[in-house]
Amino acid sequence: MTRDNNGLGDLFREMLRIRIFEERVGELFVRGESAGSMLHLSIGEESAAVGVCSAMKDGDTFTTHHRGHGIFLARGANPDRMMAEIAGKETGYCGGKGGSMHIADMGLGHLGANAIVGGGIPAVVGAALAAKRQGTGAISVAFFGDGAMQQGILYEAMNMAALWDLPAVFVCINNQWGMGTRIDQATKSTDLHVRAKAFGLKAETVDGLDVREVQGAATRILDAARVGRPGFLAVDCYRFYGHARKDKSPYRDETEEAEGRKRDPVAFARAALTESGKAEAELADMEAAIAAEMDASIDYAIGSDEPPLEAMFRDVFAPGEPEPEPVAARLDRVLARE
Amino acid sequence: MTRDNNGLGDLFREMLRIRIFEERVGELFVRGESAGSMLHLSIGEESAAVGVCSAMKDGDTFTTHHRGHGIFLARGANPDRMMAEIAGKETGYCGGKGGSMHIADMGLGHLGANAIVGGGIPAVVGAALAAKRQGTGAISVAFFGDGAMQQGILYEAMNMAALWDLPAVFVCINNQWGMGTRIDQATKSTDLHVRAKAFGLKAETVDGLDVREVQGAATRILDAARVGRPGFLAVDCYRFYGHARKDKSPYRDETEEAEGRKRDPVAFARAALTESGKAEAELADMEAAIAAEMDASIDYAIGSDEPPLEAMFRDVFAPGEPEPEPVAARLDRVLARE
Amino acid sequence: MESLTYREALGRALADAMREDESVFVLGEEVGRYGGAYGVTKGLIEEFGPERLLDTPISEAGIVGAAVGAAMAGMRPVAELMYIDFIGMTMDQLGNQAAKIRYMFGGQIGVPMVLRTQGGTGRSAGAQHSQSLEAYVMHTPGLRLAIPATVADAYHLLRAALTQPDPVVFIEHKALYAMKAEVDLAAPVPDWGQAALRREGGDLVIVSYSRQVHYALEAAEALAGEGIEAAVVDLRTLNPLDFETIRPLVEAAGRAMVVSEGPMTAGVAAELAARISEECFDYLEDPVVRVAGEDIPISVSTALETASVPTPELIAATARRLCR
Amino acid sequence: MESLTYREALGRALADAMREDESVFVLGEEVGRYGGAYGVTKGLIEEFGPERLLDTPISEAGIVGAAVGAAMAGMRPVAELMYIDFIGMTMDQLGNQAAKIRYMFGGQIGVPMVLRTQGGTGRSAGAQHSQSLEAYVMHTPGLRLAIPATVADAYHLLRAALTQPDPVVFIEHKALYAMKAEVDLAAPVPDWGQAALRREGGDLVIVSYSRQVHYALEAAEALAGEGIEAAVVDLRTLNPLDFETIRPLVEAAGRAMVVSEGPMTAGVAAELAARISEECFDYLEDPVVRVAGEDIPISVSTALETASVPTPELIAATARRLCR
Ligand SMILES: Cc1ncc(C[n+]2csc(CCOP(=O)(O)OP(=O)(O)O)c2C)c(N)n1
Ligand SMILES: Cc1ncc(C[n+]2csc(CCOP(=O)(O)OP(=O)(O)O)c2C)c(N)n1
Ligand SMILES: [Mg+2]
Ligand SMILES: [Mg+2]
Repeated sequence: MTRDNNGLGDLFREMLRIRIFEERVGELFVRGESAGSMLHLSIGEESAAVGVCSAMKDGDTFTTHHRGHGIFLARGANPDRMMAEIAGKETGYCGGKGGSMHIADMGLGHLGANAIVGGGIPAVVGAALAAKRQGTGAISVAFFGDGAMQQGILYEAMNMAALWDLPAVFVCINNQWGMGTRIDQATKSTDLHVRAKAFGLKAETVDGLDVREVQGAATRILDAARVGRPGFLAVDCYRFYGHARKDKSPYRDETEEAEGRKRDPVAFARAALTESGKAEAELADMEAAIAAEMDASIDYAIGSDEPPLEAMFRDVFAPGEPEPEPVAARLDRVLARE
Repeated sequence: MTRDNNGLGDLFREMLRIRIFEERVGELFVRGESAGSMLHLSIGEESAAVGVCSAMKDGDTFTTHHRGHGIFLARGANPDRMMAEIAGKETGYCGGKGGSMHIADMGLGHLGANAIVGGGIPAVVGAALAAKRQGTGAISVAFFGDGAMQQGILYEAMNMAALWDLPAVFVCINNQWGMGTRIDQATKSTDLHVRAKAFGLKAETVDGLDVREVQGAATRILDAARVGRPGFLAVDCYRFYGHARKDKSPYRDETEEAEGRKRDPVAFARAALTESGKAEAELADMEAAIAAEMDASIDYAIGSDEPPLEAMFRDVFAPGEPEPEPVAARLDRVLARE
Repeated sequence: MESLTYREALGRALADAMREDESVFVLGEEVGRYGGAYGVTKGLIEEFGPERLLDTPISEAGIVGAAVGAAMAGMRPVAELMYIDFIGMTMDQLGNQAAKIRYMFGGQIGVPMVLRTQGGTGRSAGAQHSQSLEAYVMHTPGLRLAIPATVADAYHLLRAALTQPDPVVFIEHKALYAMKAEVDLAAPVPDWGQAALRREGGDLVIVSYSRQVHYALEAAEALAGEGIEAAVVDLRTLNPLDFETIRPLVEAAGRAMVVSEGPMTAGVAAELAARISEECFDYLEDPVVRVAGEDIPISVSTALETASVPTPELIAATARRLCR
Repeated sequence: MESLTYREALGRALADAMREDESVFVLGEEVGRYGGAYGVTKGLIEEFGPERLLDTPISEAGIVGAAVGAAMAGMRPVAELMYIDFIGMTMDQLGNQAAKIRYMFGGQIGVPMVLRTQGGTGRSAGAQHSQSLEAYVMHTPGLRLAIPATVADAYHLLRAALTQPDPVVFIEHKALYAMKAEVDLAAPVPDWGQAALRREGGDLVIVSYSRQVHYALEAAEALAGEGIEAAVVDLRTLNPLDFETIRPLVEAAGRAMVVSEGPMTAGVAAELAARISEECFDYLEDPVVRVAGEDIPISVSTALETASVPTPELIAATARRLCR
């Protein structure tokens, strides 16, 4: 994957990869091959992932939330290993132990997705502190949803980042909903960046419809963070489908949903490309190529093995360290008396 | 004690009672009669306690922090029972179980002091919710220090109060220090009320030098809360002495401390009274009467008994409910085998 | 007799309690419009309205703290923690506030709140959504702890919890919500704090709670075919703990096994094993055996998840070796 | 040989580690300018500066979370939690993040952080500043747990903790800070994870840790005068737990007592008693006895506080009855 992000074409391709990957995740579930049903698709939020990630650099680190597939893809993840992890397979990024909500890859700076709303936020304070001390020039970015704006830990983390002038950025992907709760049912202060400003961060809200706008805002915020001015960016978008794979969003108004889905960053970018003269055939080719890549990831996942049972006691502690004793081993000893 | 708070004379008397009570708490410690040394004196903060409490009404509830003696006194506490509690005696407000940091009295609406910085804050959300549902017209007020501005729970609580239009008020007594940390060493955003505003609260900062100013601001904020607009008030003041009884604040600059102590709300009110014609003799009489009252509280505390050992297993659960089994009782049974 | 699921029984208990007591209300994430992440409160908002089915922001510590304040101010809040895995954010409000207020304040006031939550494995939900953390609660003085295994108890224990003067943590099991049973909600039930003997048997006493009761019963069935008769005790509440039901059974059988889904080390199984070992020492022919969750995080991989906690097969196999 | 207090030994360990390893730094409330609420880090900021003695806001969850991130990014943070009583605010970051990251991420990375804190009674500090909450930590898979009883261990265990690849919770006891001893910091020390036999004795084995080791030794002295010889084991770390030191002693003596300041129910004492009871069953002449903290909050009243946890007298009296 080229990481040339200047042109809209590249941004579009990245968004499309996410869109199609997520569709395939849905398919994996339907085929009964996912590990569980806690699959949170980021369809509708592609511009947040791609726009922000396009302003990140090699060496930067980040944490994500439960709806983080797209962000990780935008940072260069391998779809095969992602899909395998989502299926709970040995070949996945975490050997099948983590799954959709706990994907991570140190090589790409992904310090981990998190199933705790807000749980991954303060780690970027520490990572940014480390980057600053080590003089790496890297920043650390926390991605989370609008629901996490109501978790206290966010304010502790933003306050520390501001206090210590850290290269840290907090990105809220405001898809308007947290499960069945609309943002205005969760807070009176829906102008989210105002809160971050009150803590001393450089803060903006950007409309996620046009990925170039997101890229622009992200570049402003991330560049400032790189020189020690921590930031916050809210990206307005819409959660196209249910909260998790099984949810049909019965609590949402149909017109609202229809309107929301019109705010499609992928379609918007596609239209802009077409308008600027990009040939339909070229776009169709791109789509076909991505579809093939993502189809292959499903095959890869399905064709991979479950982790072996011996893996169960590994990784609780570092290799070579005393491991927890399996219950069976204890029982063997206790029951060995004649 | 009259609860006529219109005149400065009354406000002054309340402040003086706190000042002298706190001095006596220090004396209790020096005489080796306090339960432990975790005694946090509110000298210098009297206008916050008295100014805000003068805007409260019967039936209102409140929680305080570890430095809450003054607030409780201003709400009508009995100094004898307070001092006895601080000494860990049976006649104290909590029978000697709570102590200085866990004093409470349901009769006066005191839902409890707290030794956890920020720990008592969210209870006012629940109490305000109850008041609203029950239609009592009461408000609930959380008092805390500037250090608690960095605890995430505050933001969760303020957000809920705003969301549900609760009769809740958050009062930050900003004495500039949290132990050895000056407010600007704890946060970049020292303009504290701005944060509350960002969460949708009616918010102000007031200088605590003149208790009448505090009373005015508190009245605005509390009155708004009473009709469903939750609020926040920061009262700027100065912690005259060490963090706890043993701390001599070696980390503070001497000039800063000298300047800080000049911002004395008790002296300021006294001067204003004198200026407005109050006779020195009258003030001296008042002081003497209060000193006698507070001296008596020490005698009361010292003359009271330690709680009996039988009290130990009481109050873990409600009377009549199954109690925790004492270790000794268990041992008796286990060791009874011949 | 009615045919109800565990989920429905819980919802019914909440509804009945709310009908009888104006002060009862539910608060938590998605409890209202959504009807609860596991559907327990589905439909309740229609009857009771959004004030008594109060949807909250995602602020776990704040929710528990608000419940504490509401309880002190005369309400009977039922706070919902969507997953017990989130208890880590609430432990200060739960363990330092709710649990200690009556004591610290010298008995002036209690905190009659219920914290409903659910735990356990079974949905490939991964390390942060599959835990059994009841031991944290059991270890905290001042908290009651109810943990229903049956549909009838889903109803009755929750009703009873809503009459307690002190904070009750009420832990459901995510794998039991769809379990259906014929129940007579009006039939006499064991008192609050009393265990239920789910199966008699003189060779071995299996002490358990929550989903593992069913696994133990399944194991006991299998064992019965082999001539081993195991009694199965369902504790129902871990605080209070009904040791008086356990004692005579163990004294008679001379053998006991404790079964818990929570991690073994310093968990509920440890407490139960220690207690039986010390109190029934002279009657024990064999050591009290602990069958419990592994001391590891739970994987999302279904294979590893299943192997991380006790199964009916492990219980039966262990019993066989013990009684051989 | 040097004469050091427990407090000084801890500070020395931090300083020596910081000198040897650039990645080590301390963060927490009042650790820098103030020198630590209990004075452990006093003077360190002069040598290492405010970046390596990082004073933080009062944000316990954030502090632990920041330490997690710093550890993942190649630092060796020593986060200080001023009182273990505040662990309730950090349990998500500690138990769901620090403890599970290596596992959830399939072994890609560890979280080599140390969380230093202190617990226990002894200062009339009341219910929220006097607890012994080590059981929460011991029950959480993925966390190591060190809990020094002696001045030498204050130094050596902290040094060892700072070489661990995984998160270590390091619990000091507030009543031990002023304890002074002659120590040879260069002398050979037991390995990490190995218990220390502090006293030999063939009649009874007392297994303990932290301050209660001293109480047990005091009791053992008194008992020796009466002809009862009690061995005293200081566990030093609760994870890993060194059962191999305990086993032969209990097999030889036939009697064991476990002593812990934490609340009895579902606590560390339960784990130890259950473990000894199951593993040494055939050698036990008497039940394993638990002497532990009461299942109640701690009062500020000195009389009630003292009576809420084991004393040397209670240990001795229990031993007498056990060995009679
Ligand atoms: C601490 C915590 N509380 C609650 C949940 C359950 N939960 C998972 S996602 C979610 C909604 C999150 O909304 P938002 O942050 O807006 O993210 P989105 O799902 O919209 O991407 C909730 C309540 C959780 N996983 N963790
Ligand atoms: C959760 C928690 N963290 C830390 C402490 C230790 N501590 C007690 S008071 C205090 C400073 C509080 O400062 P502030 O809130 O400004 O109140 P002040 O003491 O100035 O009145 C600290 C750090 C505590 N008691 N609780
Ligand atoms: Mg959302
Ligand atoms: Mg302060």
